[in-house]
Amino acid sequence: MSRGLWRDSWRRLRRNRPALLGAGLLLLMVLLALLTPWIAPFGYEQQNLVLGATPPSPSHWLGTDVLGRDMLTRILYGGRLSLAVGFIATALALIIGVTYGAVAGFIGGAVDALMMRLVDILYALPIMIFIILLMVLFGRSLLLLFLAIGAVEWMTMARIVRAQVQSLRQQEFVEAAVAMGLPPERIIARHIIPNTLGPVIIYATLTIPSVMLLEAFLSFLGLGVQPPQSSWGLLISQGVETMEEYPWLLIYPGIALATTLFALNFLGDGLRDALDPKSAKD
Amino acid sequence: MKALLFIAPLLLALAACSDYESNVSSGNREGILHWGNGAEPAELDPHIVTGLPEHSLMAALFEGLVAKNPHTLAVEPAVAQSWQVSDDGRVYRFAIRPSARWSNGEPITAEDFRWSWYRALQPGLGNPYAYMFAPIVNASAYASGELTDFSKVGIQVLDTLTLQVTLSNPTPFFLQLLDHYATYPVHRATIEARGAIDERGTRWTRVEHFVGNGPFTLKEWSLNKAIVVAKSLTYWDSDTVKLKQIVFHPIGNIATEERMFRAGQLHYTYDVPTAKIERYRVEQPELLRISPYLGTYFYRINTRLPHLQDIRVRQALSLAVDRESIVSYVTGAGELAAYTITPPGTLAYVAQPIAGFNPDRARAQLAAAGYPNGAGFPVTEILYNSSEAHRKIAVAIQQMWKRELNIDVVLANQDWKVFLAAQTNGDYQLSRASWIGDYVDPNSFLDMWIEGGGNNRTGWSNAEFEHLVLEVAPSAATQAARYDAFRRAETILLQEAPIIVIYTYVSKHLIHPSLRGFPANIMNHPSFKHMSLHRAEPEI
Amino acid sequence: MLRFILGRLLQAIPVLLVVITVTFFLVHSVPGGPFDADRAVGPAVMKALNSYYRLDLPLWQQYLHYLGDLASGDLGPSFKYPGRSVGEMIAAGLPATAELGFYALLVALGIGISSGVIAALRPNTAQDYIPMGLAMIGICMPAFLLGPLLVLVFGINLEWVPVSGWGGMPGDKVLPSLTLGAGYAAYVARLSRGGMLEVLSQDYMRTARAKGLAPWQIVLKHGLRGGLIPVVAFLGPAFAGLLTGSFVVETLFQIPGLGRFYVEAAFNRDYTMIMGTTILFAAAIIVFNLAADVLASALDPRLRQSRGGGQ
Amino acid sequence: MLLEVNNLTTQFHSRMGVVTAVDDVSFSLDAGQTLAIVGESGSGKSVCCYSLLGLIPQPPGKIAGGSALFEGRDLLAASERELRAIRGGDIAFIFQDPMTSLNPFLTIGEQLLEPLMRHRGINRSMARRRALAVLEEVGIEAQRFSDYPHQFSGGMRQRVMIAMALNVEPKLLIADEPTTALDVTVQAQILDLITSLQLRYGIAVIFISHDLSVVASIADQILVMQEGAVVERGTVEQIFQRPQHAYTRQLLAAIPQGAKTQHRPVAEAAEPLVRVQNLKTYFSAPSGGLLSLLRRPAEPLKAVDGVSFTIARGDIVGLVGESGSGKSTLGRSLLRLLPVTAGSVHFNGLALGALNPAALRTQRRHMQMIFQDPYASLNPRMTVTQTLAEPLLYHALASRKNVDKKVLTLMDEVGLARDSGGKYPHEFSGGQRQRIAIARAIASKPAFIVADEPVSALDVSIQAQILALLLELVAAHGLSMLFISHDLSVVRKLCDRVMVMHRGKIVEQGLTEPLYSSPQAPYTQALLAALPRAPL
Repeated sequence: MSRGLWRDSWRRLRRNRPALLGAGLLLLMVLLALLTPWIAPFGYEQQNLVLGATPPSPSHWLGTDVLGRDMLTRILYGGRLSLAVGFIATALALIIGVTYGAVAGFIGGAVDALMMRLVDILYALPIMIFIILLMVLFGRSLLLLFLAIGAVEWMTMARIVRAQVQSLRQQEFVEAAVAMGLPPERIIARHIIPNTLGPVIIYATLTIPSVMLLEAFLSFLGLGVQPPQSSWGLLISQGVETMEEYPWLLIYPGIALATTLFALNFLGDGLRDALDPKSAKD
Repeated sequence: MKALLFIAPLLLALAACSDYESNVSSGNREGILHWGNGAEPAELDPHIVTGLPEHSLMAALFEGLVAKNPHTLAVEPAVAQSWQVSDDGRVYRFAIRPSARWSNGEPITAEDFRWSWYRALQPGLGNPYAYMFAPIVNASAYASGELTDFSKVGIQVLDTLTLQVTLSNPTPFFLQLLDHYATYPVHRATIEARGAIDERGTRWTRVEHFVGNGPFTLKEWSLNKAIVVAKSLTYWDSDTVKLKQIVFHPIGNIATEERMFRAGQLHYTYDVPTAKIERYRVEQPELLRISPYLGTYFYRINTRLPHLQDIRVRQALSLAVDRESIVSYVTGAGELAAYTITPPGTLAYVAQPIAGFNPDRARAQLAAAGYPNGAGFPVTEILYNSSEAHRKIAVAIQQMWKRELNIDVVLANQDWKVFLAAQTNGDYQLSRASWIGDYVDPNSFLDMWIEGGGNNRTGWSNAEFEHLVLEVAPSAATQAARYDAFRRAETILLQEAPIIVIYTYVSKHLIHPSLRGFPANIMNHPSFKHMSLHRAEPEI
Repeated sequence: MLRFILGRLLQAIPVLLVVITVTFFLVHSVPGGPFDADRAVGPAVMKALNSYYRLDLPLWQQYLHYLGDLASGDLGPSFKYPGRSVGEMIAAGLPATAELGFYALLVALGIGISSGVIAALRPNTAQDYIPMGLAMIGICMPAFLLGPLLVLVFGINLEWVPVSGWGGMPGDKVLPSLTLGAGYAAYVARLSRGGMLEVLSQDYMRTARAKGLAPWQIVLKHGLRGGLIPVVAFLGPAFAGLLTGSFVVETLFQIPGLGRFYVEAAFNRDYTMIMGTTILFAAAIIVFNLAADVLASALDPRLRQSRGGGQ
Repeated sequence: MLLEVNNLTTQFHSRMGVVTAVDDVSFSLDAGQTLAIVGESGSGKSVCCYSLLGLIPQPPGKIAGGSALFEGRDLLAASERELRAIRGGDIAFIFQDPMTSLNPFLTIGEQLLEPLMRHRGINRSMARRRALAVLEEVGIEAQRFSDYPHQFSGGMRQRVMIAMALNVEPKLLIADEPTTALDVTVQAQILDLITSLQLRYGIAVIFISHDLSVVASIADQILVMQEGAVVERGTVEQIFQRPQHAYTRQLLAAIPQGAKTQHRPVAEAAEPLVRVQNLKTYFSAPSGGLLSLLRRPAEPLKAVDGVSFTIARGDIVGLVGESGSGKSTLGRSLLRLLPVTAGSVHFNGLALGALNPAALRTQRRHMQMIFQDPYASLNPRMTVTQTLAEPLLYHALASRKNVDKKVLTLMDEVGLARDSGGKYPHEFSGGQRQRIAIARAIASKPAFIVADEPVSALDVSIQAQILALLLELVAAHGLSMLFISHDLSVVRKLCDRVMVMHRGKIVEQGLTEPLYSSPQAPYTQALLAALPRAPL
């Protein structure tokens, strides 16, 4: 991935308005998440039992939850966690999935069949038990949660990359690289993987939301995020229970999640077009 | 334009089927009660099951020697028409009601009960409530397998309709035990046709084989969908039974159950989401029923740990808990702050409450124990099983101890089974716990704190306490003397504080006004035979 | 084609065997047994239960017993529901889950493909962003949010449809299918949009236009078959995923399905049920991936040749 | 007059500004006549025809002016609905690449029925009988009606396209380079087929091509186009004998004619650079993973079936044959890019088969390959500099410091502008991309190069430049080359010796001129006879 490619992709990306909008929004979210400890108006555990759930007010811009905690703070801290889960788990899935898929796709034959059967096996293992076991053996840590979710998502990525690599392998520039005497690992790294970026980016922008929702599902069952920490998914699932009584507990985290996912979607499309020199119309 | 092409049919389909009739309206017309039952029952065999969903089903399908009065929970004759108790209170002689019949029409005899209790005590069967028969002579020995000759157990058949039971000690609450489903009779022929006496999973409880002796009999059982029981024509008291059928809905998610209730699918809900209680209390109070329940929520303290062995530390922790603010702000369903392990209203038994919220005395005790202003007090962990309710309480207490005692507490949330295993093996510091009474008597809350007791798990024991509960109380001449022994024992327990009692449970349900004959009681015991449905009530 | 299917099924056997073995030892290594209960169970009772369910034997013996029973088609008794066998419970739950999954896929394909195709006709214009935006909602609104919302609006306020049950009352299948399907609609929409864009740029579409065919004929008759190949590849794992994914919808709408067994078994440490559902799920993945490949070769005749079909 | 086009102008509006693809073009055509439009890629010859029927994508493209009267009606003013009635009905099309112009998902029968039912309102069974008859006419057996496109060869598919076009008895047939992608023998058959059908049905034909020699045999009128404008028009005889415009002359000169000029004495070195003995490369039928071990292996495809030859140092050997003859498989097998079934290849006396992978990789430096599709053979995400620097750095022929300088010298050698180092493959024309590929091949200073159809995807004039470059490099670096091609006239111009391959075997080999003047093998004779004769 030479300097040249990034410079040109950035030049193309700058021209794609929706992608820029997406990038801007995402940057805003990430920035807010990083600055949370300094900009959060209240401590994330700070309760005010007497207050309870109150609608948005000057003192609490986004209202308070059932335990009287400030929703704006909860959403900021929740964002930190959701984005972390989203990016780290997806990055993990990306790294393992792309390498695994590229190797399986490139080598082909019996090795490929074996690697794909292994993926089938991993797909079938019950993730619930797997995650409970991890929680119990290594205790409760967020990093563990990210690893567990990442370990569940990479299989689909591997399958997509494998299909992509199998078609790339027939391309003549790969044959030319072989003819040049380059070893397989160098061919995979410099010629195969950079050309799988298109679909990988698209699928990554789909993986991040599904990872966030998987985390919400696990937290809903008590296996994911440990209160008092929270995530957007958990805030939404708790907000649903009091949807009619305290609608703001659901609406604001919902908006935060929705904007991030839309931003991701547009940015993903923009990135895919930018990284694919052929599609640039200029 | 094209999108409409696809969405339109979906909307039409939705509108087209709005002509369905809600369960409540059809139920009221046909006398069918729709009962939210919480979860799919593990089994319908009274000698195997535990848990509340199974409790309601047993109450409909079976009946013991005695029953509970729905209002006062006092003991009433049921299959036993009458009974005499010997002067020393150790020998009970029950007269079986001649009109008592099994659901297949056969008469119920004393031998049926002898055999049923013989089965209930089979070591191989693994009956979790075998200890219900503990007061009976040699019953526990037989259940644990030490004794193999059942004839030595104090259960004799005098004649076809007379059953005599001999206890090792006079046990005033023994009659209440006979209302528990572990003591219900089962139909011998049906069971032995399907397998050995102590064999599980023989499916004798399936609809096609089932024989029971309760006011209702099993009509339909589809997994995770519904269990339907119909009025039993052979039941001796079938005239008082007004309902034609009861449909038990196994709804795991209480939010789903609340929505079904609002859509008119249920007459009665198993539970109510805490978040909705305030809204019902304000807008539709007549639907909401919250009443005290024979159960206490408390924290177990692992007294084996060095920094928790000192009684003053445990008392300090207890004193620093502001129970009133917890029940008014955190639990939110109108629970009662608990200062004793036995719930108030346990049939005129009044325990000696511990001191209330007293931060100064708490700090003094902690300082006396060598941790002035919390200095040097190791970080302590509260363990609880994953649920939002437990977490809120734990967080509230964590903050109280931080504010009052300046000690650091961390929270650990574990999956249910891991939580149980941790408690049983004692690898916890503080752990959330609760106990629901099996019968309305202080003994049900006190007999577990004996050394090495299965349900103790705190590592605490006290000779004086065990002497009072195991020897003095059972042999007390009068009820008053017995209660006095329990009171002194409970005071020791609460003072030494291996546990921190927090609040007394309440049972909370949504009940449709058309359902009558189900008064609130501390055991939340449903007596279906007294219930009825009245159409006059307006739809909610 | 038959030889290809047989080949894939033969390959499935070792995969299943490994899944069973790994899951068996994984499940038994998690602390907390099936009979641990809040009410401490007496030692005598615990001993009786363990011997009844053969838990007192060494693990590898239990494993051999389990394989023996499995060979004869017996998935063993459920620990949590003594009167029931795992096979019986799965058989009771499967129809509802399968039916729910099927309707959900219909919804996903209906919404997904239509918005994908409409979006692909004019990429990067309003006609592209609006349908794709609608489909994206499926991802932002998880089932545990969309379900209650639909119930509130259509069930309780408008009373158009029942709020729960499956098959008991007319129209009670509409909301659950919508809730479960919406989640997948977004994926189908993006995949069909990508597939259609790819196909619309092919030369043979120009040939179709040169034949003077009507636009809808060009898109639907010539474009759709090629455009849906990526969607078909996605259907395999997706349909298998429905088996577990339906847990949330089944609890929200009180549907007597299989999803709840899959999740609750893990919490109850119901070993045989976990094994049973895992084997079912593994078999489902293998079958549905195979079905997706067969469907793909049905759609794309070029694939048939490499799979022994064709001439 | 069937078709009269006046001052047709078509423009493309992109972010970079307006590009005039067709600039004030006029021509006319009568029934039964054949008009050939000749020009290189980018000359607007196709766009001009597509504009007539609105087949160019409207948002970027726009018809800026002119008129096109077809039987009195102005096509440019017609509504989309009216155009649809004519497209595929009165005016039919055939496209260049048969491989991608047929819908792979539908049977050819289904695709044949469509125009009939759409334009002639015939019901399905009537249309089916009509279609079967047309298939016979173009030489395809009736029972292949429900086969799929991928089951036909390139030539057969082009016949299906022709059947599809003629099925509705159009008045005008527009053929856009119908034979460019075909072998020379198949090309001859297709041309005969078109002319015979034209005479029988009196159809007017517009034949678009970039190869003057192809249109010479069938066109009545020829139009030469360059950058969107018509530079010359006239009969075949006028264009070939008295070309007026410099560009026309340049096109004519680029047609490879006559024998190879500079003959270099071929030194019979003791040890030939490349010695091939009884080389076999079979492909077993694709099978299902592990199962293939159990069942009887299906009949293998014998791509290269026992081939022996030698290539001396400095020698350029031509390898000719039709598509499917196994020539590119042979080329790849030489370099071990494909698993070889049997036989041996000695390079510089070294048996390649015996080398372990690592040793083979170091040997690869000395033997390189140039591919047919210049675009597919370059990594789209690497700039020119990176593509050329990779071999230099990997084989330590340059250090980090002087690699840039070496890359620039390479670019000079192949005639690439020095400032284009930072560009990507898609920013170059076909010819320039091939120059990059050639530069990459010679970067590692190889002794032997396999060139697999290096120029067949290029325009005639650019073809000539690349061939000249290759000759120059062979001379400068003393390279020896195996030149694989289906174009006999190009091989004649370039190679010292020639081998003719048919169905995996070499049917004849020898010095170029003797083989061309007196071919021995019947297959070689048929090949040479099919060559279109330009009336020079």
